[in-house]
Amino acid sequence: MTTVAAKPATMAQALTRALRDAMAADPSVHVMGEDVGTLGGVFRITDGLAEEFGEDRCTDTPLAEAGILGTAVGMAMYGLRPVVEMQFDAFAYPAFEQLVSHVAKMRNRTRGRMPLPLTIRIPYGGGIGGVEHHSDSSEAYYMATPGLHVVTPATVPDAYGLLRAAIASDDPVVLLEPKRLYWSKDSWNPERPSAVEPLGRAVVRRSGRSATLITYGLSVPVCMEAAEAARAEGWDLEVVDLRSLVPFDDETVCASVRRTGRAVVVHESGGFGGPGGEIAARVTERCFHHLEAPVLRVAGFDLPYPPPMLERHHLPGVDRILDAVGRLQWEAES
Amino acid sequence: MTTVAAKPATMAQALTRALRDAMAADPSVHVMGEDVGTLGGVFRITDGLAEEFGEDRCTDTPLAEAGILGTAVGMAMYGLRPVVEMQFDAFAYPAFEQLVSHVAKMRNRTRGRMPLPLTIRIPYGGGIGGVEHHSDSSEAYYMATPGLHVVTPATVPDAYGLLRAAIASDDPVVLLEPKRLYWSKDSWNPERPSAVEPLGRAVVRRSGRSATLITYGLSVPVCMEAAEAARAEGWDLEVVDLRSLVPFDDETVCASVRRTGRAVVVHESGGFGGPGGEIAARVTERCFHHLEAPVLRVAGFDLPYPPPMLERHHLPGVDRILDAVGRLQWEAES
Amino acid sequence: MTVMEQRGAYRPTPPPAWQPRTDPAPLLPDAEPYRVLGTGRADAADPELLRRLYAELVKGRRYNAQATALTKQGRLAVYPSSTGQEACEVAAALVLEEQDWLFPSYRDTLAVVARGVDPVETLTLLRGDWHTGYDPYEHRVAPLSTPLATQLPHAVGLAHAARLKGDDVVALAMVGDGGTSEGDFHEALNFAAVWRAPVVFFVQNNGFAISVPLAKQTAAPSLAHKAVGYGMPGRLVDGNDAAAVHEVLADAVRHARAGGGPTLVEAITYRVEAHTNADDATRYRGDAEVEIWKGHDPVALLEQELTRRGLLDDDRIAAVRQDAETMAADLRARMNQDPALDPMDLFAHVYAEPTSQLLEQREQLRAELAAEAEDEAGAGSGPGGTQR
Amino acid sequence: MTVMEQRGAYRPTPPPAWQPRTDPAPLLPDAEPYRVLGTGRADAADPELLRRLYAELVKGRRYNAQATALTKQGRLAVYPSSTGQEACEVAAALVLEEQDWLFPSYRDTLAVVARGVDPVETLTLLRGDWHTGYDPYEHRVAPLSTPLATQLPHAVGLAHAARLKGDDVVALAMVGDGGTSEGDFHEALNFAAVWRAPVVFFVQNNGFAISVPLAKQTAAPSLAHKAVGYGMPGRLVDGNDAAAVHEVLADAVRHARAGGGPTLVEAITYRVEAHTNADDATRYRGDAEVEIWKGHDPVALLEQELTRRGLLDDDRIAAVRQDAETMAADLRARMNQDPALDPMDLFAHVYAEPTSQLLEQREQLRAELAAEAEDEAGAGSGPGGTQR
Ligand SMILES: Cc1ncc(C[n+]2csc(CCOP(=O)(O)OP(=O)(O)O)c2C)c(N)n1
Ligand SMILES: Cc1ncc(C[n+]2csc(CCOP(=O)(O)OP(=O)(O)O)c2C)c(N)n1
Ligand SMILES: [Mg+2]
Ligand SMILES: [Mg+2]
Repeated sequence: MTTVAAKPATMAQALTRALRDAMAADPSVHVMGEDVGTLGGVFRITDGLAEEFGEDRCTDTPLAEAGILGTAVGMAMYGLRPVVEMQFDAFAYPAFEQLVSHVAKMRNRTRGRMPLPLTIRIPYGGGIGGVEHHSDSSEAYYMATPGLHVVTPATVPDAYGLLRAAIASDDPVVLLEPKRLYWSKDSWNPERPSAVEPLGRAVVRRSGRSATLITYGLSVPVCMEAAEAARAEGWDLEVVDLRSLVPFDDETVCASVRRTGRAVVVHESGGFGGPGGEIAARVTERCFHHLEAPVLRVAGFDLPYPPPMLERHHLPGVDRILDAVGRLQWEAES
Repeated sequence: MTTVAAKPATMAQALTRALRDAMAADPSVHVMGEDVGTLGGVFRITDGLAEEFGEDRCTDTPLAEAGILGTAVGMAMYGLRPVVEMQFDAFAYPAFEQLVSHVAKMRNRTRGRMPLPLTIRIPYGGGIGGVEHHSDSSEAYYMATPGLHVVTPATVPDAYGLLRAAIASDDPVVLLEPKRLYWSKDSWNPERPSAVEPLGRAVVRRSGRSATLITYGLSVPVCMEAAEAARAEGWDLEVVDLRSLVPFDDETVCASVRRTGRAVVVHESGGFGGPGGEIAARVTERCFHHLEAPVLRVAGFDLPYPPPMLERHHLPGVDRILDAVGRLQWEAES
Repeated sequence: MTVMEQRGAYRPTPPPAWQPRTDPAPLLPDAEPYRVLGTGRADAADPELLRRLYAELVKGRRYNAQATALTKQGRLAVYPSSTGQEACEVAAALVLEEQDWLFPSYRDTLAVVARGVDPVETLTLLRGDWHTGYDPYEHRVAPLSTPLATQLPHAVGLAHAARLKGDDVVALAMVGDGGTSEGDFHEALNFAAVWRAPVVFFVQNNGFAISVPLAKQTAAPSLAHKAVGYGMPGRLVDGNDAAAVHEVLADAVRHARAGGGPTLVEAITYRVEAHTNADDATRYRGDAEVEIWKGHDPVALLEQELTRRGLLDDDRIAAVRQDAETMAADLRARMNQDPALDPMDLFAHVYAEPTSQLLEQREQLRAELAAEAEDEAGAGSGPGGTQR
Repeated sequence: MTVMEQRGAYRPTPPPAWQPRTDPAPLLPDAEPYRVLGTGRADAADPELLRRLYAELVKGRRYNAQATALTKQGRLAVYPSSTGQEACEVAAALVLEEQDWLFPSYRDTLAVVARGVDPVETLTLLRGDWHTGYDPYEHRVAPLSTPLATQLPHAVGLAHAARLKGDDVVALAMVGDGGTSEGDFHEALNFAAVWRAPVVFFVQNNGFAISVPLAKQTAAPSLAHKAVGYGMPGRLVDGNDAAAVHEVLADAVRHARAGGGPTLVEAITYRVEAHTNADDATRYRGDAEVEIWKGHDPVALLEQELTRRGLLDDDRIAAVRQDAETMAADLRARMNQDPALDPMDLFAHVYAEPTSQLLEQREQLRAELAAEAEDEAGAGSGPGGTQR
């Protein structure tokens, strides 16, 4: 038995590999979207799939997102497992009615008889110097839509695991792909990919005792960096990577907050009406008497995503996170 | 000078009156949507307007919501003030891309040169025995979209005032009309309609000292009823009607919570990812040391809106509100 | 693969050698709606088919009347009647093979029933019970679609999937004249044509979208003319002529089954009743118009023809009507029973497995209901109970 | 008002008397793309117009090259070139009157520039600065639209509003072949036709939507054939023949101005460069195809014709090229200056008045920037500073 060493791989590679493995394992898995075939997608996540599995399994669709998702619904009704790529976050909006009124509701309105095993891949978030409509963080919309799973990886192995789990799920899953991290590398063995994660489990990325940073996707590396920097200030921060926004892993999150007594929620999406409100509220409901300070939020400003030359001011960075940690009423300690 | 007495009027009548007065006052106000002309709208809110102002001012459009909102954007670009009617909450979803990518952003992306004075009227919420897709509470989607104002009246005078203010605003306003309250009556003098409310102000509907119910729209009357019922339990509840979700009146809300020390957020929209998370989180951030208990939420369950025969189980009612009030850790008092 | 190797006839050579990808001429609909009854073509129609259509039309008319009556008795929350459109509804159902799929819009409960679905299950949504009473897979009927035109891409996807699997399945998708204005109509037809999916798009042009007449909906010569813009054939048919509708749909189904791709069929018909029982049609149209259309009634038309050809006698008419009455009586009786609903079902089908959040909420509701039941039991135990 | 009194020719009488609402025949596009240059029609073309078009084409070609070069120097974040499509871009701009409106898609910066907008302001979005550099009202040019086809209903609404106000305004809206698949395309054309809005829909069919060739986008005989389904005329034109594009668009603008309603124009052209500088076109198409199209170059075509008619001599060519170089040098120089951006502007235009939430956030950013500046100032004060 030869042992293959783990090598650095990018998140993009892991996603491609997940699609390939899923398609090889199950002939009912079909990839579809704009430019996913011949081109391999604008981010090359579907690279090589049309060649390997044929254009009927990896299909360049006409340019119409509602049509893409709507036909994928029909394919799922017939027992296929479509994996839809939305080219960018903001270009998923035309499919919103199909998503909310059908994808999210079909299982429920048919009392379980017509489940829709659909995966919807959406590259999201900013920090890539993109022009307008190419950097939205739209997770609040999906979180507020019961019937959808909403997950987002922050690491290379999770990208593989969550995508496999999404495709394997009998429910529709919105997989938010942190596009800024597509080219981030991790040590990962593509020959022995990590086990498929069950959807809905958060993970403690870094243990600490002073306070908990609750975060996901794009903001996980930023929080890890902030936790490192915080050591200089004498704070030992715990970082919880949610991985799944729906369902929400109350257990892992609350266990951490009960331990540390303080928490900051960090995400790139706009603050007002964003995921952080839900997270802060439910943590507070569940851990009120363990809290030394209110759960604070560090998020994007409440603006349309700004032009690239100004985006660094918008994005939650290490300083802003440390600033929030500093406002966690440490005076009370002494 | 003759004095006209205030008489009972329905919210529907007040809305119709607001449209008529706005159209009479300003020839650039145009009403458009499905069935708004000859029929006067399925809820008759636009009744008589086509007759009075002509079909060019109150227009039956083709059946296409993205087209309705998209053409309204163009009309607003040319200096008109379109008032768009979406027939039901769930039928606004086809227009989501126009709403998020253009309506909400146009002022910002043109640096203020191309404001869009648009009003989007959306009847929302359940409790009317409607079949699927006719009872959604979609405010979370709009709240999470910077650039939109989001308002919702709970009383007859507010319906008039907020609609006039929305039309007068130079920004796009989503006016969520609580369809279950269309036929609720208030004493109101249509000959001397209330002053146009400025957008963004909450109001204390009932003063109390024990705890604050923070609510809006459809849930305001339910909270008022709950506050009455709570007297029997010895609780004196304050009820804050937000009226405007965006912008949010932190001042009024926090003043109340600081006074009472306890709060419950009540709305019909699903709890997870719903408006209550934002509200609870921001109140907690601002009033932490005044809170005797975590801010609790009473909301719809996290389901696709249920069929009419089961909707009463879904809707937040008096009992569920009182139950939440009971969980506000009163033991700590004694 | 470069564009030159693509299927289809697109040529990247510059315009001097430009060629249309398909010849538009055969795609254009006839200038007049196709008719059979009352024309020379009637004699060629299969008597058995005509008789079957007749029986279904009569039953369909009765079904519409019964369902409307149920709204008055509060047994249906709302009912959009297809009275006057029975020929379309019935033909759409009868034209399909068992393995085919029907994609109805919210008005098409009659087509669903004619396909074999239990009328009570068909009306489950409209009575306010669970959303879709019937199992879509039992008779291969998609759930009734309320958001207009959104069912059309579903039909395309399903038909496409079946074709990829090598199955002999055709999908017939129904939509109203108003629904053709939605973006989903456009996208569905385009996908279907590009994929050559075995779909038939069936538009019932009944003159109105609630109150909005066709003239405010489109300026097209006909809705069938939209077909040419997608590269599929368009057919125009008299929607009150059951034989004609059946023939045109059968042609389209055969064409799809043979791999010829989709067809757009427009049937010219009329909504004789108001939009639903909640609508007041007098606000937007006059009686005179309705009367004209009643003079071109689908049931009467077919009855006339059958009688002319000696295919129908009084006995047969009586038998057909008796069948319809039996169906109506059964429907009435069963709809008069309150359905048994379990509030706990609210949480059962949101996901394959309820999330921990839903489990919490289920427990909350369970506790509330238990407390309620206790209160009631107490109250029910007479004046000595715990009544407050 | 009943349906019978509606405008339009819809007749509620039953099918026996059915009439199409408009005659479809005149709506159908020519079988071949319309051409002028190199045909007998060329002699009739106005020499002044041809010369003007030529000068703009040369400038446009140079502009495209310069903008592409700026991406390599990191001065533009991204540039979607219209090289090969200059005839369409330039004709679209030149055909409009001052009071008319242009609705460009993201690729149409050349049309915007040709309409008179400062090239630096036109490229503001693409350089990563504020979203729309130019004031839309100054030259009546809507912001470049990135979400495909969404600008089309805007054009319809604006044109409709102008008509309601009695103003003489035509809107010309540009979209790509890929964009015609979106629901917004369908809805916009339908609204325009029903409202008889003075709009010209101008599709540049350049063969690709990023990597997706037309054959995967549509099965229609031509995109212009879609017009008939809306009841508007469709026109097909050789998009590399500037004289032909100008003539066809001018006809359509005139028709709209006269109250005749919208027209759909499809220009057959080719995207010679990759989708954007970030795209690798070799992944989906071969050089041979590109070469064929380079043989039908819009600039060369017009130059040939002008030379043949003796309307162009070497001096004139040199002068035109000099003009183009001057424009390019100016563009280069000005794009090489860093724009001055104020982060506080982030909060200035979200609403007419910033909300209290935005004011709080603005203060937060202001404080952060002040702290940063202080740090830097400290750092800048040399080794004795507060550098950490
Ligand atoms: C997306 C969407 N918008 C609006 C509605 C509300 N609505 C229900 S039926 C109807 C009219 C439909 O007209 P048509 O398509 O002609 O079908 P018909 O009712 O005539 O059968 C409207 C506007 C809806 N159901 N879905
Ligand atoms: C709604 C939407 N979906 C997807 C995209 C991403 N996208 C940008 S350009 C493009 C291709 C456009 O093709 P076409 O309309 O033919 O215009 P061209 O690029 O050829 O000028 C795509 C898919 C987008 N901008 N908007
Ligand atoms: Mg209709
Ligand atoms: Mg193109």
